[in-house]
Amino acid sequence: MQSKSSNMTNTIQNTNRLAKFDWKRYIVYIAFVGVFIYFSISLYDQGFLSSNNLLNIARQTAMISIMAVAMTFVISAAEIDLSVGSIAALSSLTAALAMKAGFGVAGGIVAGLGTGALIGLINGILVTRVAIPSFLVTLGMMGIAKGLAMWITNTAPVPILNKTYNFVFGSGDIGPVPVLLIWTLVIAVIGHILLRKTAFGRQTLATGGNESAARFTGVNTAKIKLLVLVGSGLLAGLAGMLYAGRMHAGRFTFGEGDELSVIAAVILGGTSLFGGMGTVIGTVFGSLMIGMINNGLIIMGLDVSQQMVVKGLIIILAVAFGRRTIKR
Amino acid sequence: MQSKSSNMTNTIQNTNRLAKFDWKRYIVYIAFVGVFIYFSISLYDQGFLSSNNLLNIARQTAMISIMAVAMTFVISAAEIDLSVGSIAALSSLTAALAMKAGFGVAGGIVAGLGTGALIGLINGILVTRVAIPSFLVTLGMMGIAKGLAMWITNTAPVPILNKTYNFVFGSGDIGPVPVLLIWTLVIAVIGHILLRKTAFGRQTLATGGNESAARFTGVNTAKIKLLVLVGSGLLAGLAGMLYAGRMHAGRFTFGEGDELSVIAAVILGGTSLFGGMGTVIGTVFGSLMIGMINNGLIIMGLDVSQQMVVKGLIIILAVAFGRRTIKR
Amino acid sequence: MSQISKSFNGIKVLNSVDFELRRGEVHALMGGNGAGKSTLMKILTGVYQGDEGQIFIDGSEVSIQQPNDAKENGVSMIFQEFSLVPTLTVAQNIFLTREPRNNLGFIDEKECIRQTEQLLNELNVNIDRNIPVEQLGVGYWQMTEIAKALSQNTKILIMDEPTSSLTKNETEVLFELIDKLKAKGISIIYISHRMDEIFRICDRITILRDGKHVMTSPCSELTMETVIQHIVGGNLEHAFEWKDRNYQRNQEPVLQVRNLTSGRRVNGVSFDLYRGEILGIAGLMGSGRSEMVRAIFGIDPIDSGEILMNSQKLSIKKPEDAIKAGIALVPEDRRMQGLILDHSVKDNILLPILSNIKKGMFIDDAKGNQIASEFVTRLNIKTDNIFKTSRLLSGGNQQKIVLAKWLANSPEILILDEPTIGVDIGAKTEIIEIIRSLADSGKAIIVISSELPELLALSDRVIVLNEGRVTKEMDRKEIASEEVLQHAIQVV
Amino acid sequence: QEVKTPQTETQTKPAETNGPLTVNQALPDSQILSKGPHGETAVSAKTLKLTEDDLKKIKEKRYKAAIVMHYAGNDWSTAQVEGLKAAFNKMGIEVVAVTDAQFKAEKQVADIETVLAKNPDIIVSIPVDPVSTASAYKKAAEKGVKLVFMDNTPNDLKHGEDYVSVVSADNYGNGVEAAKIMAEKLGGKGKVGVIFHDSDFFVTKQRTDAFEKTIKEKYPDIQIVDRGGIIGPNDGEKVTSAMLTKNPDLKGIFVVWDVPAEGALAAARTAGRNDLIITTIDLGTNVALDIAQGGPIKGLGAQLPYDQGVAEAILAGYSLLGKEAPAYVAVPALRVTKENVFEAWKMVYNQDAPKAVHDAAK
Ligand SMILES: Nc1ncnc2c1ncn2[C@@H]1O[C@H](COP(=O)(O)OP(=O)(O)OP(=O)(O)O)[C@@H](O)[C@H]1O
Ligand SMILES: Nc1ncnc2c1ncn2[C@@H]1O[C@H](COP(=O)(O)OP(=O)(O)OP(=O)(O)O)[C@@H](O)[C@H]1O
Ligand SMILES: [Mg+2]
Ligand SMILES: [Mg+2]
Repeated sequence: MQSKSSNMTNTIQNTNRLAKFDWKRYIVYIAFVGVFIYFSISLYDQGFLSSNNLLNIARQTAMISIMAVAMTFVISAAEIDLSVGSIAALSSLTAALAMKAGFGVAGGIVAGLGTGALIGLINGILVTRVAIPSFLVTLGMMGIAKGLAMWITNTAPVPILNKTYNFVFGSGDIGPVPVLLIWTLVIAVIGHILLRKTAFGRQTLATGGNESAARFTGVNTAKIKLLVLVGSGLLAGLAGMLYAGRMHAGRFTFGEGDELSVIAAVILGGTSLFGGMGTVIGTVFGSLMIGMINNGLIIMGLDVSQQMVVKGLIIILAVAFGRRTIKR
Repeated sequence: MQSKSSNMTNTIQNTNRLAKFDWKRYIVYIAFVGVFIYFSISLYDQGFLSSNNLLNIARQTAMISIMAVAMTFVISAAEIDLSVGSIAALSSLTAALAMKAGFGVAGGIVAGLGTGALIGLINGILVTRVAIPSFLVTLGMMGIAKGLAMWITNTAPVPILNKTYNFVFGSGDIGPVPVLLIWTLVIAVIGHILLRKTAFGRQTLATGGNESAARFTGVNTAKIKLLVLVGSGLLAGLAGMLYAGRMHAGRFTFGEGDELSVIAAVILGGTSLFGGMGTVIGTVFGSLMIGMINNGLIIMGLDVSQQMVVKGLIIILAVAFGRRTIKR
Repeated sequence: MSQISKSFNGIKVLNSVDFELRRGEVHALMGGNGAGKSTLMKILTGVYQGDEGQIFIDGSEVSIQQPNDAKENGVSMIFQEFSLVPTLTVAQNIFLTREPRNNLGFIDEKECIRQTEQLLNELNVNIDRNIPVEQLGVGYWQMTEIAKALSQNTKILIMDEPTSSLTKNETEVLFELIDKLKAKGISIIYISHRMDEIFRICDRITILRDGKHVMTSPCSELTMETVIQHIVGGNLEHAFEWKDRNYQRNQEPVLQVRNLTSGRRVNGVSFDLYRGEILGIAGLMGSGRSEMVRAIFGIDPIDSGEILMNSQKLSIKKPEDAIKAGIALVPEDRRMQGLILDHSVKDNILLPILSNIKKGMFIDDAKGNQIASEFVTRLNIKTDNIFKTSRLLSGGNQQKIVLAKWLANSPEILILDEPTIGVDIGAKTEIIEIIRSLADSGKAIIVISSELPELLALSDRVIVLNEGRVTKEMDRKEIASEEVLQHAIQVV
Repeated sequence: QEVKTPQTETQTKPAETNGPLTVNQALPDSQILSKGPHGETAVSAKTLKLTEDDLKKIKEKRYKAAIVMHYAGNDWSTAQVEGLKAAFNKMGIEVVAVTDAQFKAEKQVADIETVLAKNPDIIVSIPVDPVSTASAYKKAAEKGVKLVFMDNTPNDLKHGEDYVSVVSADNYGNGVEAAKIMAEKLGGKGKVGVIFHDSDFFVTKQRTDAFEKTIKEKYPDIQIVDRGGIIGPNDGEKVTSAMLTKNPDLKGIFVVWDVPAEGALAAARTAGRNDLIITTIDLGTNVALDIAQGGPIKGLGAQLPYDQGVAEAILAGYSLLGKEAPAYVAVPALRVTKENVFEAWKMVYNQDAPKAVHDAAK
């Protein structure tokens, strides 16, 4: 809730305006590099830098990154989606159930993505047609999707035995490269191009920047909002399928609490919580940074409680450090 | 993330503007009454209407309500505080430890409230002086406070044997009235008056409505933001103390996930997530409504999964119903 | 447009209005603040839908339900409240929804910037194209808005007070462009409160009053007096006449500014201000006028130089300090800096004086209502009641709220940055009167205005700013005519 | 701090290994009722042993171990980890990481991957979910890491090939104890409610099954009239309150573990139902306190996490030495009531009960 204010401050304090603005955008990269260097040095002999470990970080953050790419659009359009974690859980199950029922990999894909897109569509319709704040719609949907996920199998996990599925959606490596990394890259590149290079991206930013101005200019803001919410549902569905492929099972707890990590990745990346400004690349780095911190602190051998404290401190200090640099 | 957009929409779709605005403010009351009537009828013979059960609802929602009153100010000022749940946990422990160390009830109060206020102050300083978005500051602080709460006693709970403390801060009844209800009412009344009747409240709304304009008008927006965050920390500390008094112990899991319930209560009550508009009474009803739904659904004997689905549906439908009424 | 009516919440703001526009003409639409001009035009552009009435374009009836319908019919508009997205750059705003594409179908950013450059060159302005527009001043917003409208292929171009934040130079450029468009057969509806402009460029005039059509006739058949008469519905004293006022300039000044430097646009400004004086500040767009007063008011940090009030050095770090010292600033940008648009008229007016209307710890609501109502009446703010959301008021009436805010506070030194943007001629006269009487009561006043007649009518003394420096200081008596001042502004 | 003199006590003292390493031989010899995850019959943990010789051999190799927990925020986990650390310390094995998946299967998989970067020789772990974490454990097994499990094994992993052994508390037995205490205190009749864990979690299911089955089969005059599901430790109060509202004549409530039982206690207090009989499983500080002062919590079946941890460490030692390890080892159930609460505490946590509990008993 603050880009707004810092925009305002910018409007007010005009000195070094440009410099300030640019730094702000790069904070996440500076912080990322800083944290990386720190861990590389301090955990050098503990395997942090081993390619396997680095790939692990990529694997572990893939689902958050993918959902965060879609969330970048949602937040850029000044909406929010709290239901992503629950959608992932439900999709992991519908995909697993479809395959269990004999519909094969294709069936699994249709079921998983379909679940996500459908819920996203319902979110979108409620936000645009019934005009309920997206915070409330998706909060409600978070409970509904989670409840459904618990209901359909009575909280039991559903194993996935299909090797192809498990390979493509989570567990496989192509050469040394995990498929999860490939998924992340593909989604990030598409997201980046969509946001920066297409009319849709531009109009998403316009909708979030000033909805009425965007409407006056002929942007169909309702359509934009609907689309970003469908997109968010769809990618949450994909994330759920990746959880399923990685874990060889669907389960109702997958993605629990992910909404906060996803939003954190987006904000850390430099997207404004008030809409109108967004960056997909920043988002991905935000997500990677969170994943890297999680990984590094475990390797350090800290207790969970210590990990939580240190992780909190790093997030705050990383951003504070970035800000400080500005002022010079 | 939507009052903004709906304001905008208002500017465009002009019909029944004022009527719309007024209705919107009352949605939570309509929904509250509707849900209440529904449960009263359907759960008549299951004790829903028994005074004891109604008082239970008040008891169970007290901590959320109290934190939500403070959060109303935070959100009205266009900031956010994600650390409230963790602060409550930590305060429950510091209060319990202070009493265990022999500082008596007064020591417990100072420790509990002091913990909350101190963390709130740190949040405030980071937001106003270092200019980090409050979302990130309080997200980091959420981890730090939770980690500390786990750390200080190595996740063990700390029993509170002081009868006076337990009576005043949670378990007592004065005549038929639970102290928790009294706490809620006192805080709500103070909050309401502060927001509606004092310069501080007006300036909080102004800060959230347009920070730049507020500054041009001589509002010390940094001070306002600092104060609302300190207030939020302080009341989260109080909530933690109430958890402790109610459970006769401090524990690091208290308040887990409360931040979302608190924000939901505020938004449901009609406060804009984008700042500038807030209502304390609405917030309290939002909180009561959530508590009532939880209670009613458990009495109904639904499974947890079913409860989640139905609760999600009620939140969405309640608001949608309110919106529909408008259009007529 | 025929028999257009429109009500908001049961209050009629347009009452069976007829309006006719001929091909290739410049048609002025005039009327007091809140007369319904903007609303009528918004119906034409699909922002609002009329309750009654029909719209014909080229003889056939059209249905305009939303902005896109208007676009398809070749209607575009420069909105009074601006339709720019603050987080996008100038170029991105200008081409929103119509971005040039490359072969792959992606947005061609380079082409976008190139075309923007061309447009801006045509308009003869130099704006930084790569920063979000929220970081630009109002004048630049207005130029961007104009560029955006011009870049569209239109048959009908509506300009809702396009020059309100522009100085003479930019206005001249715009007029040249209007002439070119006219020659191309494009029809223009021109809304303005500046009389001289209307007579310079318009072919016909339509006047609205209280949502009703009053008259339409060719410009040549009208005089300024008759137009004013129709607008205000009565006679008006000659407003823009300068009155020689008496005040003591041999006393010590209330405010002394010495070598003030702040940011890139204020480079060592010095001047004095005396009790009872109205000091005018003139300059081109971008000359640093606004920045100078922002630094004095504590919004921008002061890099060097000092400010003395009653010979005491002031340390102003934030607006609060300035306000405590008795300085008030009416900012130039009412949307971003002046108003909390989603708050009521009353809440906006009372915001700076909350501490004055306390009863014990609490705000005295009755007193607040009374003060707010008083100013609504005094400044003739057209609103249903004092609880109406400011966003819903007409542009001129919003500006009056900004003024009311600071008049209510009665400071020692009042700084007004473009105080009458968008205010109608009647209200402008009243405001000028109020400013004069404030000065007469011993307050010191600084006025920035791009509207030279107004500046000349008010000021006892004028200083000219150029690139952040004072290049000329003139006593009002030395300024024989507008041209003299205009010349002083332009000569470096 | 006296709640838990943390790891320090046992850890900082360097391994002064006089004598063999076994679990506490004072544990009850009660019959173990639980069956292993694959229906195996239990071997008592008391039979496990590493001789001084064994220990010396292990120490020479300077092995590394990682502990991968499902959740670290309760007394059970803390005590278990302490038992593990203490035993590993005696074996000269360095504990390189302790992770907490916070009940999230996907986090556990990430944790396993991450600790593998440190090349541990042993991983002691409790799977959040046997289905979805299986592949990650499989990966660890393939790397040659010795796996010892607590409570449950991941699907498709085979004893002897993929993992060493699984050690659990006698959860079924504890459920039976809770039922027996309930029945005794009720005098064999009355209406009771059950608060169960509404989640597909092996351990908590076993307990609830045991409680319900024992009541139904052994005590025909006790009726289970209401069941309420919870999904987290903070839900106990709300569900109990609602249950008491609906069933004013309820005499007893079984709560599936101790933390929600504290919520049930608060609810009983609020409703003025100090006569309510609550039984549960696991000996936490606050329930111990209530038992000691004769409150509504009348008794519980306790697990013995500290010794469970020691047993797991010993089994890891077996596999390092190439010794045959039994497929399923269990630590007996421990019945705790007011009468034996202090001794029980000592047995569960390997230290004295906190002062507060002692005070409460006075
Ligand atoms: N959306 C709205 N809801 C309610 N009232 C409105 C709305 N829009 C305009 N009004 C009212 O309609 C009246 C006419 O407004 P309009 O903006 O058309 O005036 P205008 O002639 O453009 O005035 P100005 O010269 O000040 O810009 C005003 O009284 C205004 O308060
Ligand atoms: N060429 C420019 N490109 C971009 N921004 C500019 C440019 N010139 C000025 N600005 C910005 O616009 C804002 C207002 O400055 P502006 O030049 O309008 O002040 P001014 O001298 O008072 O003129 P005016 O009275 O027209 O506002 C400032 O924030 C300034 O930094
Ligand atoms: Mg207008
Ligand atoms: Mg200016």
